[in-house]
Amino acid sequence: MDFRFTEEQEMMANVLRELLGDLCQSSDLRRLMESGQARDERRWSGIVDMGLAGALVPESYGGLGLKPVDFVRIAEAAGHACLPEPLVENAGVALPLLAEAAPGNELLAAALEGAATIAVSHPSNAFIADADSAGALLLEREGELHLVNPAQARLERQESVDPFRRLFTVAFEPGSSTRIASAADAAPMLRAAFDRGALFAAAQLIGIAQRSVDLAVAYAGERRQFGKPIGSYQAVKHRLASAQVKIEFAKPVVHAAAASLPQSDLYSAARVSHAKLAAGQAADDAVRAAIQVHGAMGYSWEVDVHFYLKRAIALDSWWGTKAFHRARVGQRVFTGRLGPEHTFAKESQNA
Amino acid sequence: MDFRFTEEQEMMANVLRELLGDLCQSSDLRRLMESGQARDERRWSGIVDMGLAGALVPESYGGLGLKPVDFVRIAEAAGHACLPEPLVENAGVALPLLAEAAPGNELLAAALEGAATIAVSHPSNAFIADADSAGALLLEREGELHLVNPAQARLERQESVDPFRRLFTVAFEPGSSTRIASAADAAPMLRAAFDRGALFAAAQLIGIAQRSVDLAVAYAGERRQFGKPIGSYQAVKHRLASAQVKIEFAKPVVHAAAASLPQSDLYSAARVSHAKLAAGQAADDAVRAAIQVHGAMGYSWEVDVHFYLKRAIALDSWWGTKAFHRARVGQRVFTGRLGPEHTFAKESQNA
Amino acid sequence: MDLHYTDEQEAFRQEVRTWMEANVPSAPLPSFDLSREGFEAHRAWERTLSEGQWGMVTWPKRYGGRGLDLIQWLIFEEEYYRAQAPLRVNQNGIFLLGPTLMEYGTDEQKARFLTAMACGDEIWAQAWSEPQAGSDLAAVSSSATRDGDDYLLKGHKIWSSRAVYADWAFGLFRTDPQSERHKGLSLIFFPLDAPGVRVQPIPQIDGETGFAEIFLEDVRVPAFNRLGGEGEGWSICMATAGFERGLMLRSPARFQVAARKLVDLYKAHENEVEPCVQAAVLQSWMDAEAYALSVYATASRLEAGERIGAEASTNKIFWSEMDIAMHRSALSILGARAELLHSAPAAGDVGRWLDGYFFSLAGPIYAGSNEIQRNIIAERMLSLPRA
Amino acid sequence: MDLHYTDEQEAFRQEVRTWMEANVPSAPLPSFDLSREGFEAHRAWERTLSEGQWGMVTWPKRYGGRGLDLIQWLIFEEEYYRAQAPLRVNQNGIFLLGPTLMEYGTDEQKARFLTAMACGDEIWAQAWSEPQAGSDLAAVSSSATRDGDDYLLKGHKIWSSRAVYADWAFGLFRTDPQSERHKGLSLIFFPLDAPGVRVQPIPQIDGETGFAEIFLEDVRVPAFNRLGGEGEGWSICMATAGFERGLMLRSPARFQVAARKLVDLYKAHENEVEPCVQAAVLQSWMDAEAYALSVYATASRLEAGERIGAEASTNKIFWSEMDIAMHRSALSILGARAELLHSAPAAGDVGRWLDGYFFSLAGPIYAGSNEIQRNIIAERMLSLPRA
Repeated sequence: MDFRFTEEQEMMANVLRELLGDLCQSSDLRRLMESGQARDERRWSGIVDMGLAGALVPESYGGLGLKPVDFVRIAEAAGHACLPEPLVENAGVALPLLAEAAPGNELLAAALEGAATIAVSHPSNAFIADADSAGALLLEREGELHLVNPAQARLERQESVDPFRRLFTVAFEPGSSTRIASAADAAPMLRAAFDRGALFAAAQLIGIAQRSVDLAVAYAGERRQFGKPIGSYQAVKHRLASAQVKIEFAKPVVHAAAASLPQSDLYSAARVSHAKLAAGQAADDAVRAAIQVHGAMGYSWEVDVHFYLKRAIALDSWWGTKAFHRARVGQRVFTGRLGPEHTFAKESQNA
Repeated sequence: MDFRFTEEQEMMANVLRELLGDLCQSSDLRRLMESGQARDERRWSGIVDMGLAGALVPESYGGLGLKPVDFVRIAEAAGHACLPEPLVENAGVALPLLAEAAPGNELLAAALEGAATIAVSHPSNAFIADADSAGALLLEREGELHLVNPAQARLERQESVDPFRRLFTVAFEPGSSTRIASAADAAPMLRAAFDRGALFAAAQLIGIAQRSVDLAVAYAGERRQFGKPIGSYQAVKHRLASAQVKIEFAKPVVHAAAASLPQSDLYSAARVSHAKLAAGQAADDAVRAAIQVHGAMGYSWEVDVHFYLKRAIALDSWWGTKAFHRARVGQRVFTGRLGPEHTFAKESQNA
Repeated sequence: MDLHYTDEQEAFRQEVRTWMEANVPSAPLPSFDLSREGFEAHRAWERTLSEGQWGMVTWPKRYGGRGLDLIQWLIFEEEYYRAQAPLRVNQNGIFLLGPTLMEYGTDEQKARFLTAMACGDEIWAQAWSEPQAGSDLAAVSSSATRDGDDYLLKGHKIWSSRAVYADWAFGLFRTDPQSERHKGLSLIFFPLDAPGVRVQPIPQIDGETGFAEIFLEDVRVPAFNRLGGEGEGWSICMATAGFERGLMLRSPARFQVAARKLVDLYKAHENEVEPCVQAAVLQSWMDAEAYALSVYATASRLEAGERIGAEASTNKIFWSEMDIAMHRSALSILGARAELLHSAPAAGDVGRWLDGYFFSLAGPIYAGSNEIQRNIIAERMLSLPRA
Repeated sequence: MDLHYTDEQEAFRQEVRTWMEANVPSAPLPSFDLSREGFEAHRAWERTLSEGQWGMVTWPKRYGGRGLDLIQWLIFEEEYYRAQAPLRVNQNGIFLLGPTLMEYGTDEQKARFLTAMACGDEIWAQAWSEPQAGSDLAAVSSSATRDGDDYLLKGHKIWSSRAVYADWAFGLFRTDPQSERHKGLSLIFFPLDAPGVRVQPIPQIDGETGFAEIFLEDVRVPAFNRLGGEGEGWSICMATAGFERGLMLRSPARFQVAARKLVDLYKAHENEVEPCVQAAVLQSWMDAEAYALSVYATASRLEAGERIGAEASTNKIFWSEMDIAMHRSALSILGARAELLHSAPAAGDVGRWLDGYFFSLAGPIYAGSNEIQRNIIAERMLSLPRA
């Protein structure tokens, strides 16, 4: 029992944070948004050069062979920077799914090199993200898994409030040439993909929450009203402290969910759901606190807070609505065993 | 359209407030509690001398013939003083019910003189209050209404956390000698009695809420920490301000519910339910704020706040649980007509 | 207490309803904050209102009103929102400045400004805040220097609603350069097309531009444009803020209509959402009703000669927090579609809930932040000691 | 990150479980705050624990402990609460004073006090607050005047938990009469039966008397009873407060067991309650789990040599607010029976939820009010400017 990240895990997240600190500043985000392009190539190749595209792909297939717990802080960093590129969806969900379903597919190699990204649809999501810039689409249809060339699919853009999210609905002709896994084979893969999706969405929400508090703290230390920095008023202090408390008690849930994900039973699935709910709540509190602390500035386009507000809204129902996740926690609570001795238990231990 | 109380209405409530200001102080409450007695005879006769026992009984039967809107501020004053005596239940619910069901009964005359109180049971309440000190019990059984001599009923005391609430379960033998209204006759009377009960409970909760804020404000102005009165800190100010806002927006609902009660349709019933919910929420916020502002003192027996905390808990499910009242609001919202032009509407106008 | 409308009030309601049904544009007008075209369409609507004598029913007839009381105003507002009539582009004028002018203006000022305001010929922006004076309004530093019969205005205003396209603005200026805080301020009007005025739109969170910065460089206005005495700006401004937060800024009908729409949205998706959402929807309806009842109570007291007090602050807190809660409930019903712009093909009935949510988040900030309102309630209503 | 117990840890859990099953009294003990009898029954339980070497498993063996790490302590606590073993009457000693003594005491002091503390021979009360020094602890005015090898203690302490029946108390005293605020304070122990000590129980909201006032009139204690140097009381006390709020005051198992009971209560009444209650029950379970996970993370860091920081304050806020929410959910399930005392004939399964609710309301007040904790988080963790 050791509830700490390893030095390697911390280091990899730090390297990414530093990279994004350089290449994903407010001005970078705004430039990308104005260009209308899907990604910043310099930033994206920096991420690919770290080997992160294949982070969760087994080493035998050319990836880094990392585990969810190794990737969770990376997803946090992506949230913290409001990263526009599909690092989390591509590396955290799609590539490991492709590697599992079709390890020999040549697209996997291309994706590991960063030459292409894979976009993934899932029954739990109403839309598919970043499909227009993807090299291939991983699509579920009647339980089967298909790998589809975007040119052979009809994509319809569904504009999200998040200026960096490129959502689409997709129509395509499923056939034996596109099918890469039968419904029976695909089911466990899709389940695992869903839990990775929800977990890393939760991790991004932690990053969003912390960045929102960070922005508010910085502003509250500078902005003066009635002769004092507004951060010296209890109303501001207490609201930000409360937001930070929410973050502090969402983080260990997200981290525990990452560590127990490979367990893939009801207990670990419920932990993922708990993580998504707790991180979503933390992000919601934090972005609203940040807007209030910024006053009218928080309602302006000029300040970055609204990027985080919008991303938090978008991720709130992405990879499972609150209703879905609360129901899954309910299933665990009402059918599983409760009490302090079961905090880290597996479902099978209690069967 | 004039949403104000008349001078007479304000005056009667003021007279009661002054009486209770004299005779229902903290020391009076504590003395009564230690004595174990049901009521303070001096205080009770002061109330009876105001004619309040018969406030809602028609003048033709010897009462004051007042309407609910005339009594609502009196019930607020009873809550504000944490009055132990059954003014609200006796005068607000039981006597008008008895007058309606059995206007010629000799007990009514005795009750109007204050020689006896009437305790009332209702299917919505699990218990009957003040039955041991009552001259008669008004009891519902299979829809019928019975008037029972307490000596012929078996009362079992059910101790409430509120030291001034005397709750009982009651068993008795219903018969033609006790029956005063058939089920068909009793139904509308019991419905009206319930709405009066819920309305005046709401009014008491307003009084409880306001008194809690008053106590907290007084303490916060005196108690000093870190060289300043604690009431000068924003954390204290804002919590009490929030509690006061809740009160300010519960009051007009309670008052409107009182004014529209005689309408006795779904719209007026839903307004009563709204009043109960809003006043309960205001009281809950206010008593908890008062405890927090008092610090450790708020947790002590010495300070009066706990009397209000307990009364608020007791009234929370008295004359209908939150679930019941929310369901009734739901019925009005999902079957009635909505929008600003229906604020003061009757159900029949919209049929 | 009499909670029934008189026959006269019922007749008045019918009159408003009939007129609205005949005159409210069938299609929503384009936003008045996004284009000159949208702004002018709203100005045209103000003129239509004014022609029907509906510009501001509480104003005296000589200024284009009908001399009606506040209960009638509430009835008018109810029918206005029921008819889903356009937002009032001249809100700053008719609801904020107008009542203040009525109280503090000279007869000449009233004649000059009120009629043009009521008929939509002159649309007003407010110019309260400055970069260093937001919640702390007494920190304004823009100056008005007397020069003969004129003032020369200099400074930098921000968060001025409607200023991009409006004709006139009113704001606080320091007429005594030696003064500090709330002393030495005057309330002065200036035309937004005067030489030396530069207006810079501020893109807001949803990309719209309802606010602007105003840069003033030796803008010459006659002293006639000063409302009240020199140095009396603060107390007049506080009266205006009372109106703004108090009764007229957010009429209850707005929220009652929103609550009705929320109930409709809930009914359409009842089977998809968590059971808890129902309680939230009912709470929104109850809150909107409570707000309406409270405003009727206040209006009754004002009609009886009382003055508005701390209700101004309690109202501001209540409606702004209710507005957020209402929109959050709507978004939770919309689920995965909540993030879609209403222009997205799959948006379905997402409507304007997301835009409304963003706007609601500004509610606890503008017109005096809710932190300031809570201070006011604590200190003035509860008499808690000042910090 | 490894979230599996080692075989050794699993074996340890089994060992605790076996011992608890054999030794925990089958009937609950009478309250230690209501009678001498209840107090002594709890002292007897402390002795039983101590005989099993379970008094304080993290303490060194020479003081009656087992020298185990914090993860093992958490496992011990989990089994302790799972077994519904009695509350620890000596909590002030073993969880607050003990660790501080271990860090700041001389060998002689440790030998004198720790063993007697661990075995239940000496039960401790705390004596922090004074009438004018609650949240503002630096305002203490009780004095300790040096007189040869002794101190003479004088003053008035309040809200001293356990002081009615305990043997010893520790508190802050002003050893430098010229000093102000947090300077010149020393942490001193005194026997509660010493001449000049008068203890006055304080009836609390539920009629129990867990707190007391202590009046000290020239109470003579040897200078040996001072922990740390003269004038170092404040910094030592802050370390103690860190422990109190941080890790040991409220072990997660307590809330996880409460959450389990809440789930059971909900299941028993599922068909009677509003659907929203389910979400609240699930939230309580999630919060209790989150608190447990967080404490495991903190314990892991502490075992790796880090020191406890602002977690102390975030923990305090989180568990105290969770505790209130949990009890409110229970009361809402109980509905009309929520107001009944558990002695009422119709009480049914109301259990101790109402008592627990009252106690939970004190959570945001004691051990440093939550207002103070939020200040600490804002200033020390977020580096916001001081007022």
